[in-house]
Amino acid sequence: MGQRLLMKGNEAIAEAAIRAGCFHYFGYPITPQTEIAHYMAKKLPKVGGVFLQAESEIAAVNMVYGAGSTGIRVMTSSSSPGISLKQEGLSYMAGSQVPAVVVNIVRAGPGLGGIQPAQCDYFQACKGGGHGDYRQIVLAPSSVQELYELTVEAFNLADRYRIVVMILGDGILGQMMEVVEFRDKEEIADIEKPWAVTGHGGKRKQNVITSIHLDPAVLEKMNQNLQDKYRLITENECRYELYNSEDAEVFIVAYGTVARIAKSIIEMAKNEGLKVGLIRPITLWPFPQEAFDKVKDRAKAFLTVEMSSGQMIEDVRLAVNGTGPVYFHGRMGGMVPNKFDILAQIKEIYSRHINS
Amino acid sequence: MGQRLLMKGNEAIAEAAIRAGCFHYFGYPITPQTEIAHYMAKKLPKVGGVFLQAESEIAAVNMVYGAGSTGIRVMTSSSSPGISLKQEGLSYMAGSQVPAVVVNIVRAGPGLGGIQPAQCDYFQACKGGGHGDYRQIVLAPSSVQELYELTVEAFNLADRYRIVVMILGDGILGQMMEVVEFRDKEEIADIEKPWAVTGHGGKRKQNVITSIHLDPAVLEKMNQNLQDKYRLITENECRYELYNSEDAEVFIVAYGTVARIAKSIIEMAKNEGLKVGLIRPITLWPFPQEAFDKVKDRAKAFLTVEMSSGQMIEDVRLAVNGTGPVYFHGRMGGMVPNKFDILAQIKEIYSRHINS
Amino acid sequence: MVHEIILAGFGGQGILSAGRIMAYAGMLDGKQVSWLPSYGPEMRGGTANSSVVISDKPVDSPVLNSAGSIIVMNKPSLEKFESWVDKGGIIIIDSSIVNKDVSRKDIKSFRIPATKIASEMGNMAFANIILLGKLIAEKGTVSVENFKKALYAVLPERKHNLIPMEMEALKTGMEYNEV
Amino acid sequence: MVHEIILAGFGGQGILSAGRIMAYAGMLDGKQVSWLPSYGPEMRGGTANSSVVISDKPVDSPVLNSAGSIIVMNKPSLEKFESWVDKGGIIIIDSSIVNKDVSRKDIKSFRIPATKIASEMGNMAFANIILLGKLIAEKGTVSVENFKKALYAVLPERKHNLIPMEMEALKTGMEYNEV
Amino acid sequence: MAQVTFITDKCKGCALCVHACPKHIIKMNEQSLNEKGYHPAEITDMDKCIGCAFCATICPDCVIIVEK
Amino acid sequence: MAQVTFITDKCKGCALCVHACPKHIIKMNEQSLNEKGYHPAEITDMDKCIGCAFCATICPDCVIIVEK
Amino acid sequence: MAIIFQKPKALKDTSMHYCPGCTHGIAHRLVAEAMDELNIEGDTIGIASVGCSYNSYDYFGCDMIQCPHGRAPAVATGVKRSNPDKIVFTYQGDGDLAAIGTAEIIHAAARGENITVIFINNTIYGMTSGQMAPTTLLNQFSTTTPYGRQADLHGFPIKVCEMLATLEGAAYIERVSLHDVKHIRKAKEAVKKAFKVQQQKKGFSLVELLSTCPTNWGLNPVEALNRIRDEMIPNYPLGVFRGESLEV
Amino acid sequence: MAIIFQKPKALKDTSMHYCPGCTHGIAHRLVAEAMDELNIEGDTIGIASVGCSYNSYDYFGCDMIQCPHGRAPAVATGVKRSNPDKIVFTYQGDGDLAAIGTAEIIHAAARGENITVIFINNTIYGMTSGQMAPTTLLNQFSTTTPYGRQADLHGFPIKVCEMLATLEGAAYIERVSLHDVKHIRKAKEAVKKAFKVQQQKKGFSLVELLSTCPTNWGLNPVEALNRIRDEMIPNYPLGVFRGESLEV
Ligand SMILES: Cc1ncc(C[n+]2csc(CCOP(=O)(O)OP(=O)(O)O)c2C)c(N)n1
Ligand SMILES: Cc1ncc(C[n+]2csc(CCOP(=O)(O)OP(=O)(O)O)c2C)c(N)n1
Ligand code: SF4
Ligand code: SF4
Ligand code: SF4
Ligand code: SF4
Ligand code: SF4
Ligand code: SF4
Ligand SMILES: [Mg+2]
Ligand SMILES: [Mg+2]
Repeated sequence: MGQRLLMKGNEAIAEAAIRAGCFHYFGYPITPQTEIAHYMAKKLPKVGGVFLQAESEIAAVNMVYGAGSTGIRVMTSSSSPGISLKQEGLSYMAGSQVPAVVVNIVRAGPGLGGIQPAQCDYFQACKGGGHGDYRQIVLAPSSVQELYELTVEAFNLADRYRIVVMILGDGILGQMMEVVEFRDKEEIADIEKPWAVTGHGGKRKQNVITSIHLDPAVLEKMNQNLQDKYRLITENECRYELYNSEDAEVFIVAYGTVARIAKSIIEMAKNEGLKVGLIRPITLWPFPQEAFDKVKDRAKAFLTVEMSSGQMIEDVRLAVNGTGPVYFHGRMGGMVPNKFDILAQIKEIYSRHINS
Repeated sequence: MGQRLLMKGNEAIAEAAIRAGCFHYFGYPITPQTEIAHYMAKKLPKVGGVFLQAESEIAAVNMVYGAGSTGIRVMTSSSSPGISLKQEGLSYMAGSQVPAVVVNIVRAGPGLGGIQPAQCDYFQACKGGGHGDYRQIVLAPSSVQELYELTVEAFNLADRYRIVVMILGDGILGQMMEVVEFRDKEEIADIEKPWAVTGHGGKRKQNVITSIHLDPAVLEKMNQNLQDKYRLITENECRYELYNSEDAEVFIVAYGTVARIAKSIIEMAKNEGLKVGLIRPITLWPFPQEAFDKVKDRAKAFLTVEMSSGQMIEDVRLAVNGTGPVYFHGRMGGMVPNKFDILAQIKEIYSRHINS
Repeated sequence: MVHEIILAGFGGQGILSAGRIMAYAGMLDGKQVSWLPSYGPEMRGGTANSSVVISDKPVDSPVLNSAGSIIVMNKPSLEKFESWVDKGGIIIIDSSIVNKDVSRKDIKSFRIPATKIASEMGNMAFANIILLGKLIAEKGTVSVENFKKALYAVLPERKHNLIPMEMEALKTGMEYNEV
Repeated sequence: MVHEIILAGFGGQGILSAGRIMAYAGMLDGKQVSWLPSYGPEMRGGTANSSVVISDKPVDSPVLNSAGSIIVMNKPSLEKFESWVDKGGIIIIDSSIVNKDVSRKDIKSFRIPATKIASEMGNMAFANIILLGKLIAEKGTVSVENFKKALYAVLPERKHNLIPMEMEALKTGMEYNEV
Repeated sequence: MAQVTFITDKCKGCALCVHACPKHIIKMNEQSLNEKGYHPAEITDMDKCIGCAFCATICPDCVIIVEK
Repeated sequence: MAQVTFITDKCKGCALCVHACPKHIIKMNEQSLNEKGYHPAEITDMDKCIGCAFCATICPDCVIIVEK
Repeated sequence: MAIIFQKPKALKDTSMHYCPGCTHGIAHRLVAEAMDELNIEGDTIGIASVGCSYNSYDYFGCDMIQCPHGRAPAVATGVKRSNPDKIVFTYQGDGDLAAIGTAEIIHAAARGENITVIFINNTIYGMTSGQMAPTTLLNQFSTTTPYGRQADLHGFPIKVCEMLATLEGAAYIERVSLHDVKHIRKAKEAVKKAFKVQQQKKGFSLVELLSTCPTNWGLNPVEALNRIRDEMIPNYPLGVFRGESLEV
Repeated sequence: MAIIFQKPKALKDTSMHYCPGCTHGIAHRLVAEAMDELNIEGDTIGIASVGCSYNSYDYFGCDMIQCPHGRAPAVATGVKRSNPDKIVFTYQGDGDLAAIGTAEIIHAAARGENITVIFINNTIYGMTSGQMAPTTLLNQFSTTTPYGRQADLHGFPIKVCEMLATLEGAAYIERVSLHDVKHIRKAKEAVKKAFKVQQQKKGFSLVELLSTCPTNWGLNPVEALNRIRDEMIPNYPLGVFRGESLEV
């Protein structure tokens, strides 16, 4: 391990991207993630890279589409309303298999909403904000250290699978400072990109990046290839953390910032003699079914905690598939779940399913 | 019943909207729904209405936002890529509770994709294409007659709940001609809109349409109100058709065009002694749980058929909640499910779960 | 009784309007009908087709995977749709454009030089009507009376003066016998 | 040992940087730390606050619903945060700006006219440091030595010449006793 | 004779009025803080006021009322 | 002496070449249909051709090759 | 004694959240004064955009809609087309109008949409803490041009009035400044004229107000006004770009 | 005998899908000829937009990207900024460039993005069957102006070259026509010049080609060319709007 720095989450993302070999950033300002752009604007010119403030989020995502089509590592970042505007572009990138990393530091919605932290873009990120049958890998870090590590990983995944990888954070993660320890050198997947459009130089056949196929049979085939790739990713890339899971009876399911709060609740619960574990999905798509399979025998109930009205809970219910009750605790609008409230709910669950 | 006409689906939507008192249409051309705009461009000026071709889908949805904010009935229509561009606007309309009707005549994606029919925008329509915790009512007609009737109903629902109602069709529904029978007079819900911005005229307090609340407690409250409304809609507005359900053992679940194909399969199956029923959700959101509850006791298996890689199937699995196997048959890219293929799959399901 | 019909050819040969006229006539006959065009840019220059269903019962699916009657007005369409004809069904071919014949033995095929005949009548655009004539003669899909009414309903007013000629073309098609 | 600290006041009073300095010093002390600002437009003109956690174990949640130590530099912040102080915890108030006192009896409160003292020292911007001095004196949150190093790390270079004065201010705060 | 009135609690201490006044009779009160936390502007010599309303015209916060 | 060659199967029968030719030696062949289904353009009197390439310049489909 | 200057009625009593010395407050007052003087507040629908003025409905008394970033002209179009007899205005910053909202403003102008646009050019994104705007001057520092705006990297400033003046639908386009009393008084006339143009159904009107952002410029409010005079006006010349001879 | 005219090498053999007589084919050839003559096909990355030319990569031999409707200039920017030594061009219709893509073209020009834009103005949305474009002439019929384009309802045509000419970043802007051989030859020079401007890193270049859409205009191909001459050119005057004196 190398340098230790006290760093804002947003800055850690930017620094991680540069360390991962991403020297091109296109973005449009929006709170609470603008520090990513500020950092890039300062640093990239110094390493021969390009920071460009686009005229809009739509232009930004399309610049990313163009740059990514040429085979370089490229990133954009935004927050909820801005990410909505990028949906068409993301669908195009999925269809033409252009790799890139997209950061969404989620704020409370809907509409202009607020700028406080939220997790209400889970559906958009994991199900389908854009049109068509496509997926993107969604990573949910829960500390500044993990923001750094998963950002580096995101670029490797993007290149390996020719896919968009979204980092789904929230305002707390973006704005907080923590100590982050940087590796001396990043492991950068060395992936050939024979498909990239870089000018054929008379040396190879024309490369074309496209997503349109007017013949439905051809378009279906293209979609089948995508689905095959998605299956492969689901098999290989599910990530999650099981915490205090050995003898737990009730499992909190939470990601990102909320998972941290969950950990403090688990401590509190222990003191009250309650056996509470945590399933923390790190990949939200693919959703880590395996984690649920592992605890199915001992889990008496699940409690999904989200800063939303209940979105991940659908994936939790699909993963549990009726084998146990799934409860929900949610806060919205930028409110952060309160550990005392959650503890109270756990006690209630205990009394209904375990101590009764 | 009144006039009988042989009409294209797209034209039926446009005519229905006018009959429902929608005299303002803002849109941007895209295949396969452009006939809606052509019809409006011809008819609206003759009834004192406004047809305006916007500079983009984003402008169109925001014109709808503006017009809807003044309390009038207003509509826009598009197809998949165009609907992706409208997501930010739809999230705003949800946040500030502006009613409107939005038509998506889905084409195959992702990206520019193709222009043939598809159902691959189910997730986007029903889960969350835009950012934030919001919902829109999603209606899935399966004939030109129903396109007409549900379009009229869409305006009533939109006004009643101050919500966006999306009509989710596909290229087949939009392009096909069928006989449609118009009522002599539409039942138009007569709903007061004291919230509309029309100029206070010095006679009442200022009205404001907004979705931003920087105080998270206020924004949470606003979100809770939305969630309350969504619950109410879920209780009151689920619509579905049960077809051949009395003694069926295997249920096809399908909507829109695909549900029609399902009906011909059910006939074919009957001839082979197979008892196949159909659950046809008409509201995709709220998803009609009740239909599943009604058949739970006799259903041995479900077969979800979609023109997608499998999107509604998640809602079907959530509705079935592990009480029975849920199979899938999907076509993508503009390919339409073939009844012989589906029949073969039903036979296989029969042999696995019923005749074994 | 269900009539499933596919019409296919080049864009510009009146493939789509031929289908609409049939559907309209079917409606006037009191039947349930559907008409579904292929659509989009491939129409221009490329091939076009439309599917018509005329039925006593509500039409389940407007999308056909096969049909009892198929009319083809160019070679690619013959190649594409020959296998779609139901066993015992018919295929009607504009032989002035398609020089190939069908190879299947389990269907009935008719070759009519419709474009040539229409040209001789003074308007190439009648070719589709001639072919429809044959279809009606063979299958009784719709009544001639309502076919005429359908022409008035479907064609734009500026073309109504041509309708007597079109009815003439229909008759020619109905009475045409291969030589 | 876990120190949970909230600092709150007007934007412009150095609320955010005070928090960062504490977090940085905690890191130098070898602790696990987190710092979380309130952010966004309400900072301007409105109130700002930041939460700092300094702990021997990994910091679970950077989001505080309560804290052992709270520093307030304006009236709205006192009103908002008085109830957040843990039982037995402390609240430190800039009494030159906030004329109200706390009503709770289960916490310790300190009133220091920090802005006034700072003005007298020639720079109103030292007020936050004076209050931190009191916090460190009462709670031993971080070492004075690392606090100084933190100043060098967190403040922009052009302000480094002020650091001796700031350390002076810190001492003043540490030694301040209510009269 | 003119009269200017400052709604002191609305003042944000920007001093634009100070610079706009042709008579140089407005100054910032460094002693007091208003409820927003700013040093408000105040008039030093009302008699010299000519009621030109320059101060009020440039004040971004409608702090100043001018009478004449 | 000049020579123009039509790649007849690429022709879409638009007749732009017919109108562009200063020598009026191109006409549409109404008798034949190419594989695209169009009446192709053809030259009527090659000897009159001056090799100006007007026809080729206006042809949107690169049907025409001109030699001289 | 009579009141010769006070808060216009169309501005509410609510104290504004803008930074000390920010000219957004002056611009608000000018719009409210126009509403008062033309007696149109009750018939007016304002469109708040996204920028520091996102909540201008807390200050203006008329009915208002808050809308997505950059889309105010489209929202205004929807309002006006369905309520042609109401007065509709947008209030937009330079990021909102000249960056993300470029297409919307140009097409509203090209359509000759009968609305009034109040355009605040402060050469910066105020709300999001000082990023480059399309109007940021060459060599100006911002959080996204930390080494100053360079033509070769960041392009040239866009002159909105000059660009819109090429569109036939634009009836009245003027650039004014808020840097001193004289110019504020001139600005007031321009704002009022823009509303009158709309009242008389003459088409699209836009007034660009050269404004300050002391906070993100790193200047005190007085220095900020001077910057308008010394740096902005030379680059953004004041004057009428369309509708010079328009009688209202 | 020597070949004096044949298909340029940078155009593939594939037969094009455009309607009979559509000048998209001519425009393609001009671009390919420029690539041939400057010998840049191997270094060129083309950006296909959404319109009838959505699949121009089936015809051009260079590497290409198909991109979302209107966003070609942004995609081109992404390509060029990461590959400054490659030649990048977009090929866009008037719906694509002047409606949905307004913001992207203006900002690419304002940034002086070193790319070349081939802009096909046929006063209509060809691909989607003949709707009004921003460039549709007054009184012109289209499927969305079935009673003719009216200024008061649908606004005025946008003159793209004139508008972009107000931007300092634009190095070379010219409008040419494809309606006869003489003008096609002139157009060819303009297209070539635009690429040369890019080769010499002088900044943004755009050539507007007045084009036909016989299908949606309801005219035969010859009548369509005449319409350019008789109706379009009077409204869209030919000439250089920026970079008149640019030496390349
Ligand atoms: C779609 C979207 N993108 C970005 C933002 C973030 N944002 C809010 S205000 C703003 C810029 C405001 O600048 P300007 O329009 O110049 O107004 P000012 O604050 O300077 O008055 C931005 C980028 C947003 N809210 N929505
Ligand atoms: C986001 C989006 N909106 C709309 C469309 C539909 N669409 C395809 S091409 C086109 C217009 C093309 O017109 P133009 O750019 O003038 O090109 P032309 O066909 O005339 O060459 C439109 C609106 C689309 N594909 N994507
Ligand atoms: S009215 Fe004029 S003279 Fe009087 S205080 Fe104001 S600016 Fe000064
Ligand atoms: S201009 Fe207004 S806000 Fe500024 S100091 Fe003067 S009175 Fe106060
Ligand atoms: S080269 Fe000239 S003369 Fe010869 S055919 Fe072509 S246009 Fe006519
Ligand atoms: S211009 Fe070309 S395509 Fe048109 S008729 Fe002549 S040869 Fe054929
Ligand atoms: S940030 Fe700038 S524009 Fe926004 S209120 Fe403050 S000074 Fe005004
Ligand atoms: S539709 Fe128009 S623009 Fe498109 S290919 Fe046909 S003629 Fe050309
Ligand atoms: Mg600004
Ligand atoms: Mg066009």
